Amino acid sequence: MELVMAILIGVLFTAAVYLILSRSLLKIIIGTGLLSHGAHLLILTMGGLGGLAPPVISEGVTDFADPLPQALILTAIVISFGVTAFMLVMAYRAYAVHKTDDMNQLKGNDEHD
Amino acid sequence: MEFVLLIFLPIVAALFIPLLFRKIKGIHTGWFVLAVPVVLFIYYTTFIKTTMDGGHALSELQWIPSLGISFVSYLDGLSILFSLLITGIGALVVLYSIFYLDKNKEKLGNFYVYLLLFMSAMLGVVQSDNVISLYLFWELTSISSFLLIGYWFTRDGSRFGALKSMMVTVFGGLMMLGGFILLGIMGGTFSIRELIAQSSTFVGHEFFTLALVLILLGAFTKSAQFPFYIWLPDAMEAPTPVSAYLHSATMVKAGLYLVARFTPIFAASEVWIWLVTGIGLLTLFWGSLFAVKQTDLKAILAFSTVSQLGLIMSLLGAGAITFHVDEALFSFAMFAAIFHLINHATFKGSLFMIAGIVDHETGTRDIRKLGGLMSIMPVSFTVAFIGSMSMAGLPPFNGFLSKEMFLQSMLAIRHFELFNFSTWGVVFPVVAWIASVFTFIYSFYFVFKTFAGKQKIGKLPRKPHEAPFGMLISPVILAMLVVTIFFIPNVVGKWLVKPAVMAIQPYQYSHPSEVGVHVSAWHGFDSPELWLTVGIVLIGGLLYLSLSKWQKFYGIQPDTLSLNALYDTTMMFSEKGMNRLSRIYMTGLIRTYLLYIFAFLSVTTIAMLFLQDAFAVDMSSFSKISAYGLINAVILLLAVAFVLLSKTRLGAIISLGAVGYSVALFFVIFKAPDLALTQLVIETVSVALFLLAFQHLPKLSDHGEKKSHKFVNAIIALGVGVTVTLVALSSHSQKLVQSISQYYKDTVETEAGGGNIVNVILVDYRGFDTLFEIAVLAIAGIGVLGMIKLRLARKESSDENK
Amino acid sequence: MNVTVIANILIVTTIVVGLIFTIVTMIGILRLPDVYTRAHAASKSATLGVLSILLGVFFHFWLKEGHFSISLLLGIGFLFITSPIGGHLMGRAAYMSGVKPSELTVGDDLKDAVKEAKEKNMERLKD
Amino acid sequence: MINLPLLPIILPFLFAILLLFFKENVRIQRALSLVGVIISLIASFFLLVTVKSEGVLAVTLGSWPAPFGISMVSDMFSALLVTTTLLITLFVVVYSFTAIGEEREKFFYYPAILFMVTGVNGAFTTGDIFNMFVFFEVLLIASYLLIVLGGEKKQLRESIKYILVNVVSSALFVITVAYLYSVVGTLNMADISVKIAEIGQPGIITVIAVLMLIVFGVKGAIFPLYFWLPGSYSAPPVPVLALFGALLTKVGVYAIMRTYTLFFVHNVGVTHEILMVVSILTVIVGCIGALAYFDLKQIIIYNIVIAVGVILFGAAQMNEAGISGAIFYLVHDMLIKGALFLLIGIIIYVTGTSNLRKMGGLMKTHAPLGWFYLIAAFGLAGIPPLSGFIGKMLITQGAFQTGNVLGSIIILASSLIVLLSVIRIFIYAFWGEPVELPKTKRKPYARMMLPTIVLVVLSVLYGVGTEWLIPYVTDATDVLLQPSIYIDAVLKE
Amino acid sequence: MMTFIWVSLILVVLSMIGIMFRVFRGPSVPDRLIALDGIGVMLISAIALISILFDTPFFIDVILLIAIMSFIGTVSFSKFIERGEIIERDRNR
Amino acid sequence: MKTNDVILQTTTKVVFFIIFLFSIHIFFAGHYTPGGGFVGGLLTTGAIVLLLLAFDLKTVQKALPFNFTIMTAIGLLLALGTAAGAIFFNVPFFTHAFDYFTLPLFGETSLHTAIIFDAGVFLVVVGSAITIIQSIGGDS
Repeated sequence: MELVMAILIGVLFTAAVYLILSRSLLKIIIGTGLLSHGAHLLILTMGGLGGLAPPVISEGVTDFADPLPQALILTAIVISFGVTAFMLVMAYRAYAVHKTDDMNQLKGNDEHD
Repeated sequence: MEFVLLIFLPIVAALFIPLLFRKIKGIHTGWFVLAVPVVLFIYYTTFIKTTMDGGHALSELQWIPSLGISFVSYLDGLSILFSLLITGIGALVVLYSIFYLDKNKEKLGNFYVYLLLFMSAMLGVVQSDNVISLYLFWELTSISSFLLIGYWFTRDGSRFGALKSMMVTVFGGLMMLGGFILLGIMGGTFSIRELIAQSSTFVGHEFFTLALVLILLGAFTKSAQFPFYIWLPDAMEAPTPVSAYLHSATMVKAGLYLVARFTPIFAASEVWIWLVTGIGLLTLFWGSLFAVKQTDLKAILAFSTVSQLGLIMSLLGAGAITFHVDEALFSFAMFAAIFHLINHATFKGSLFMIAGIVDHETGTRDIRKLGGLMSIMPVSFTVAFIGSMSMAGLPPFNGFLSKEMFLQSMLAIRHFELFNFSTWGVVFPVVAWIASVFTFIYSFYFVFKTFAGKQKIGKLPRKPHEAPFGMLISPVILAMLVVTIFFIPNVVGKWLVKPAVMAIQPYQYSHPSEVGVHVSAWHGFDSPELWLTVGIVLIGGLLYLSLSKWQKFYGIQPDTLSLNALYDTTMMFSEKGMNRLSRIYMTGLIRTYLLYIFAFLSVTTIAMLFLQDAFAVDMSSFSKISAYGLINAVILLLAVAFVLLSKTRLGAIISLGAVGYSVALFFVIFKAPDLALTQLVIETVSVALFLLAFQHLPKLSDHGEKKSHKFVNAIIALGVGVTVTLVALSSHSQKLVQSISQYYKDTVETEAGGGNIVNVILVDYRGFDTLFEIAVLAIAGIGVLGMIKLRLARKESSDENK
Repeated sequence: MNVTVIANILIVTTIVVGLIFTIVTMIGILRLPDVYTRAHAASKSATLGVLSILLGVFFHFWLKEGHFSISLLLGIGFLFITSPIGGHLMGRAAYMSGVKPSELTVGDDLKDAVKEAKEKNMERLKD
Repeated sequence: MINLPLLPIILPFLFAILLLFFKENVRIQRALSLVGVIISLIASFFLLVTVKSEGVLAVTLGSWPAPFGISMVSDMFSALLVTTTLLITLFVVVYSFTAIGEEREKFFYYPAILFMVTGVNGAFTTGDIFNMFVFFEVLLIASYLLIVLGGEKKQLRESIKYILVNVVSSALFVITVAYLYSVVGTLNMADISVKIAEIGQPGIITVIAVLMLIVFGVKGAIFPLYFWLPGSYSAPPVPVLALFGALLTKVGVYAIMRTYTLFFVHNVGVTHEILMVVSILTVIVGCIGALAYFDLKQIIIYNIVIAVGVILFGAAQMNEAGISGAIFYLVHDMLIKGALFLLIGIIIYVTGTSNLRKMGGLMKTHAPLGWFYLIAAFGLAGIPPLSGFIGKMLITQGAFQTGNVLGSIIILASSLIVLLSVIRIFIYAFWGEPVELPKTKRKPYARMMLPTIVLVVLSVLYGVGTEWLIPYVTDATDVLLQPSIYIDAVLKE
Repeated sequence: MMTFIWVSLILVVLSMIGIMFRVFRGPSVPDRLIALDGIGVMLISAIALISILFDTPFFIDVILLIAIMSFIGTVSFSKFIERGEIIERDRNR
Repeated sequence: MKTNDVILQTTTKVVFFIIFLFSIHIFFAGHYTPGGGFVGGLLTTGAIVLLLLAFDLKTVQKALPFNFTIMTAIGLLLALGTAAGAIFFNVPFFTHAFDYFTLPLFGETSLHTAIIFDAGVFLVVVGSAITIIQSIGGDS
């Protein structure tokens, strides 16, 4: 299963990076969304997928899934939620001020004069 | 008394100068300043007695003892000689400046602060026994020189010259620091004395030659040697007292001091002798050649200084030969070097002051506008004449003596048999002689074009008259010294020169009196140097008279090919060129920047993966593929494809939501109920947020992105994807250590009092993560509030209108 | 005939019913001609399908594992309330956003109602 | 006081939370944030002294044994950085009273600063790699808030780039931690070090090392990952810029130094060679940038890049001189960058522009500003006895000792470029013919000068008083060079 | 018994994939939405069945959650489609 | 245009409470079964979002008259306070305490300081999520 997941994560990253490199601010934001999904699945995969039961103590269960990656993912999910929300608002404020979501028009001259 | 503190006396005095300048308007601030060098001069003369006996005095002030860095005032013959020059000439220059600079028009406060700063720095350079503090003072001289050159900072020339001198000398200083550090590594100490003591062990060390070259870079830049001399002519923008002090008598000699000081360590090296002698001679030749081209009085003097510094440098190089050959033939080169150093300080100082007087009284320094001032300014003329003739190397002036010795040393080099000198040695006297001819020419050129010939008073901006008495005191004193030294060279030699020579060549002498050099003006008719001098006078005189005929040949050299042009181009390149260069890759587009990052990431990581043999896929460690997992993977893939392909923003959000939900399903499949719950809720709230925000955003569009761009994007994206996958497989296949999570499973009930391990990890084992993760959420919340409510964009006019 | 067998029969029956409805939903969504008819399929038969399956699962946990799951019941109730409303909202949204009904549709009463409302609105804006 | 290492993190955090209650009251905002920073600073000094006397302090939160809970570790290195961070924050906060404007003060400016400091100090102190990620996120999101606060056109434009690059690097951070966890099965940094030593750093760990370099390199602005920095940093107002310039990149540098001395020390020939090459390239591109611009902010910003290169070059040497030089230079750079940014902030306030070509002759009207600028500039260029010298000297010494001659000479030569770039500001802005200045009030100028001057003086003292600092830096170097000290302190039970 | 659940699960998932076709086909956005809503409902069934398969009650909360979330999602999407703005500031204006 | 949302609004009133109760349940269940402060908080957020969808900002503000920024701050204080309580006992930060009690009605229950921490999490999640949604929704 790890093989499948690794390839899947690769696809998620590919799609995310492709979107992030595009010119439309909207696509970029969607790309970051995919990026964080990929990262979260990766943590889970890296912990190993072989666990037989959820990591909750109940009678007669001994083979748990690795709880630590799950805790890490939970933290990461919440953080990326906050950041995505922030970014979303930043994007639409930028659009409101600059009247465009084209990254080529949002380029700075990086103060080259 | 800890006389090391005296190094700082000028700086301490400088602290009071602005106050004195502001409070006491009636008296020229210079009078207060004058006391400092005078006191110091008198104090340092008391050491002559010690050094004459080959002794030295030592005083130490710790700075960073842990790293072996301290301020050490180490007074031996060489240091005392320089200290006396610095304070002596310093006193005269301050005296001169009192009349040169108007107390009402000039910002004397600043001027004297810089000057005193310089004085401290210079004393520090010549007295420091610790290379690091030597470097400290070295840079301080560069800085104070920068400030002094830029004293009239509204003039373009001043700023240009200040920057140029600082760039060149600081560059040299930094390289020198590198050399010092290498010495420190080789010898395990920063003390010059200790380094010298163990210098024999350095030869053959891998850093030896490198250290040598680096230190020489420092010396050459400071002493305006070829090709670094270019800063010196531009430094003439400084007020004349400064030129006289820094740029002829003292600061430029710091490089010579350095070479002299490190001779005992490096003399063993062939490279040292070749570089010091060769570059010195080349500089001598070059400087004298181009001095004749100049039309500005101070520029002539600047080039002549360059040339004379080259002369002394070559002598120092020749003097190092004694390390290899113990023959009397070479023994006086070092003596000649030190002797000429003193002489040069006297005659060049006076000449600079005269140039300043001419400038001050006529309003110009352009030699084409000057002429016939002899009758109007007789005293100035006399001083200028004495100085020039000494510079040209004619009797009865001190320059003659040292020039003779110089020629003698250059002739002697022919007889040196090591390091290929037997083949190339003959070049040295020839070049030296030609350079001396030009020296003769520019000396005459300087004094006679200014003071003899027709008067062109009409062309002068001001009506000339003799300088005031006060301004003449210093040049006259110096001129008198020029003459006096000619008659008592051996007294000077005994008191000052020989102790210095001994300090430079400790491996040869144990007492100054052992330096077996006796200076005399007359060596008999059979001495070759006499005939060389006669030749110089004859050929030089001839060439001087026909000067107008051949001076125009200097025009052949195009301006673009000069070293100055090189510097200008470099500086231009550093502004415009770098700007253009940086524009190429700093596009301001985030896509470009991310392309760099992603490309670097995938290329390096994949390369490392295979170079380090880290790629491994171990199927046995993988859990078996489940059908629902596979189906869900297909669903996820489809959703991702739909995200990529969707043409509408709603479609994109829906499919992003679908991705999120299938991720949640994965969490279900892989037994992570907490994650599934959280992911589901977050996904929904996110979708709501997206919908909320998208009402403010435009329709989805790729803005006509080019196919080629899309292709590049796709390649890079694929690269990142492959990287992530490969590393994931490899690291999962190499689970080399048991995970720590067993502990959580064992203790969650007994010690943490919970059942849901993930939740207990979140609030207990790793609660700290959670505490700050909610902080992130909280900041995001207030951030969004701030972003939406605070809009300064409305207020500002707009920064885009430029 | 012990409890387990009865439970099994109960579970299997409900789940099979649910499955049938689910498959019908799929066919409906794929085959029906326009949004409104598909919405009908999705909201009604799908709800029924899921309710049955959930009931089956509820029985499974209750009767076989002895776990009387309140949240499952709550879920059944919740779905029962909300699913039709969701269908209603989507249908309305579709109509308002201008999706045309299939040509087979016999009558469109809402068209007139909306038109009337719009006219009223325009009048109000005029005042 | 077992929780001492936590105080410099928790106290700013506490005060940041308290400030949220008084959003509209500017006076309380100022007072509380000042008090908060001062108290934290006192705590950090106390921490510094304790670490000096008792060695590495480690506390594992929640009383759990070490690799299982989150450990917070104050060694001398982190204690020094924590103290410097708070010191700079103090000055920036005081400076902000006049410089930032009441609108921003009313919209969470001070809480954001304190949150950011929390994140920075947390990242410096934490002994857990995932916890470091969390602190990175805290400081990043606070910095997002600071960079965009005000919503000016340029701010919005540039902050999108900033946030995007950092989101990408955060994702990379997460996956790198995941890889590491997969291989060594632990998150505690000391434990990771032990485990890596046990398995002898196989190839996969080296790959992860490179990934870590990239992750932290994006934040620390090394070549070729720094490109986002100049544009983004030029957007926010000067006090924010000062804070960013002094602190944020340094966190990345700290993380690289920490991981490259604690984890990846068994294949130095590869990992540190890469680090060294990259750092030299960083210095070079930084130099190009520092020369290419005629904008005050940009010039100093590119000097951040140069400094990062220099520090990492020192760290890559892995010998005593190199590392202690890097530490000296790191602290120096934080102080001097803070001072320089505050100074150019005043220049911009006085002249109303950041374009060098539109300035001139300030020396006639604002002489003290000029002198303090000059001192700071020389300090930046490493002129002795000012603050930058000793670090640069030790770094060069370390590099020579390992035989990296070319690199050392490039580092030395870079000082010249640094000097040229900052002196150019001096020559254009302070020398030359005076230009007409927009009318500004004198009082804010004086109020802004006060913290700036103190900071410059501090940096001078840092250079002159090097001897007093050496015991501290030596301790820090020892911990970095001998991971066992760190490990023993954390895993003592 | 387990086989029965297995088969049911496969059937449910197959239905999901069938509906997925409608999501891609459209043609209108509401079409896709309705199809998605259907998927959401089937997801609930699937997870219910999975809980039996995995023999754990811990996913049951997920079921209710999906129901809630899909409801909120449906409401917000339909409001977005209908009005373009999903949260109004003041309706009575 | 004024729209007729009677059906939605009526159900929402009911559904809101179902969701809210469920979120409370999940919040308290967290320590032993899946759930916890995050999910609980987010669910409550979802409930409030539903209210916002069905009604409008003004109405909801009237119905739930909280300052959500302050709520965030309180949540943070609560969480920090729980963690920092350890400082007064000079044990490492974040040392939780728990014990088992037998309470009437609930049977044996464990009282755990972590629950206070989780309550902080809950408040912060609700506070900041609603702050974000309100700000965006209130933006013109």
